[in-house]
Amino acid sequence: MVAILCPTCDVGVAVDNTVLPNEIVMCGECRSELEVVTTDPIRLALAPEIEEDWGE
Amino acid sequence: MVAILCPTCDVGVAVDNTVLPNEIVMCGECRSELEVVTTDPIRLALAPEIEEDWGE
Amino acid sequence: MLVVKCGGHAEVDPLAVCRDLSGLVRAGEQVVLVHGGSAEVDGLARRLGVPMRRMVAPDGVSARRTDAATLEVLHLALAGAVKPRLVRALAGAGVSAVGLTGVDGGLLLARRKGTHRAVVNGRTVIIRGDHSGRITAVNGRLLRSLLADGHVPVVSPPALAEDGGAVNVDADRVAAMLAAELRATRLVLLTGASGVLADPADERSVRPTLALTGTAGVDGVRAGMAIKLVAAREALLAGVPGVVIADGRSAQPVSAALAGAGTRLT
Amino acid sequence: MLVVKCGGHAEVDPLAVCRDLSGLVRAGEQVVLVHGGSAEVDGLARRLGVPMRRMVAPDGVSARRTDAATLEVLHLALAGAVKPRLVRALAGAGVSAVGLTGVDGGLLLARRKGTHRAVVNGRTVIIRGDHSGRITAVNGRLLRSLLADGHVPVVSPPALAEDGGAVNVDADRVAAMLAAELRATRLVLLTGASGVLADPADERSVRPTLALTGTAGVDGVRAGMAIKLVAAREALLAGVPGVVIADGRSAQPVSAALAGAGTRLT
Ligand SMILES: [Zn+2]
Ligand SMILES: [Zn+2]
Repeated sequence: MVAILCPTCDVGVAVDNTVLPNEIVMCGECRSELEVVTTDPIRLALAPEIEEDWGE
Repeated sequence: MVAILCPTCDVGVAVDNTVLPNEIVMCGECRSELEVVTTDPIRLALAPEIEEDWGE
Repeated sequence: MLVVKCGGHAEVDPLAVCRDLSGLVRAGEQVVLVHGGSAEVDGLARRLGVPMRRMVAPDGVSARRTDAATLEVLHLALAGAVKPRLVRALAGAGVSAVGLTGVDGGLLLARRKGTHRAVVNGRTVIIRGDHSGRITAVNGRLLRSLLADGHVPVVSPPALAEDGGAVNVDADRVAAMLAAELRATRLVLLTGASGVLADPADERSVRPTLALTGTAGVDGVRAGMAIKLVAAREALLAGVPGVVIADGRSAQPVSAALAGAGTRLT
Repeated sequence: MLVVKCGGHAEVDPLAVCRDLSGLVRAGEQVVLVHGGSAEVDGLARRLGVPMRRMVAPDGVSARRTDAATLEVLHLALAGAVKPRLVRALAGAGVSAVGLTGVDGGLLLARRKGTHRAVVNGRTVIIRGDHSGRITAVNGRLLRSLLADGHVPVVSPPALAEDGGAVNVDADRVAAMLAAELRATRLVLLTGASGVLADPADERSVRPTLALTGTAGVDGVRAGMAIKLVAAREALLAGVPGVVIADGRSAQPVSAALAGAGTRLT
């Protein structure tokens, strides 16, 4: 478990070391959805918004 | 070499024993084009007419 | 004006659908046939050694993962195998049919989806670069022109993206969009079941009608049916008065649906 | 009205052809693009493990042996890969294109060839069951309707046989038939050479004109060119005034052909 600063609110987010690239984690402070953009070192960015549907 | 009756003119046509199924042989008497329809025994029939071209 | 969606369920007989449609066309009905072909896409992918993958969204809905190789196989199978078979079957039944993908004449324009969320080993991850999209516009003029000349347009994915590439789109929703654009009176979505079932395990539990009110989902339906219900709702909201989900496995599946078989959506 | 056939030959750049055509379309020309795609057919056949065979006629002309598996691959490759690429390339150049095989709307009707003669190990044998045919009718109305609406039809084999099946036909002769039916003023057959060469080994020996008089063949041409000359003769006899065989490898191959490059047939 490491603490990474949330790019939205600057508060530390607890992230598991086994996190996957592109995995979504949530900031407990501001509830932002964050994407793991690199895992070594772990870096977070605001996740793209959800698209409403999938197509086939 | 065997002699098979030509279906057009009824004269014997000399056909090689190594003839292929569907091979074309010509009757020396009436000049008909004949198709080998079976090889064991060898049987001959009048060959279909030539179509003028091939497509692709 | 009638829009019919058939296939990809392997059990739907496309020849029966085409024979049935030919009778309706001869009776003066204008018809657009929309098709998918998941079984053929998967079969061709196996022959070509292209792995097909699905992704599961956080809400449990599963979708085809359309990477570049998958898109190529999808285009080959739909435009080069499924569509010609339907066009030939219609021609054999005396009806002139013209096959089109969404790329032809800009028939289906789509916005490429930027990202997807999928669940991998219990974790939600972002997936980028999927060749799938959402339809943003339909070229109704091309279809009306073909219909006016007496042809049955036979339409399938892919659609044309803004960047000039092709993207996969959902064929049920294509049918709904076309029905709306053409102001069709009826949209028939054929499936491999007797309709929307109250109990998925009981084929005889067909709901004769189903109200798609508001945005709430319908419980107890499998994923393929859930997307059909989304398409049905879109058509209803766009003003298509008669929307039916019906059995594609019968001898005259479209006539049966128009006569009341299956589930009428309201 | 202009009919262009592009090959077939791997060295012709379809994107350059499409960009060039888009300029002509914007200048007000009506254009039909006909295509083959032997290289793509052979490539897909290899990937699918379907053996491609050729047969050699008693006169030395070689042709594709089209058994059922070959016909399936041909339909997949032409309708599912080559044609969509051309349609997308035209769309990307700002031109609306609609892809059609001869099966769509009965565009190309063909008589199935009953038998072929081929030379096997020096012996002439009859081959039956080949899925190839000779075009007997063209649905010009469908093309005229699409042209009137501003689309470029993108046409290829197969054609529709009387028995409802698909049959392979020669794409150069398709182009000639369409040019005749549409009363095109010009037919451009693009190839992987600078034109008809006086010396096949010398690229610079292009004949500026070539008279196709009577039924005599032209000496010293390779097989692919011989079929182009048959197609050219058919178009000329049907009243198409300008028939050119030109280089498909240049940056603006159609404009160059219209400006005098290649071999003009008379
Ligand atoms: Zn935060
Ligand atoms: Zn004789």
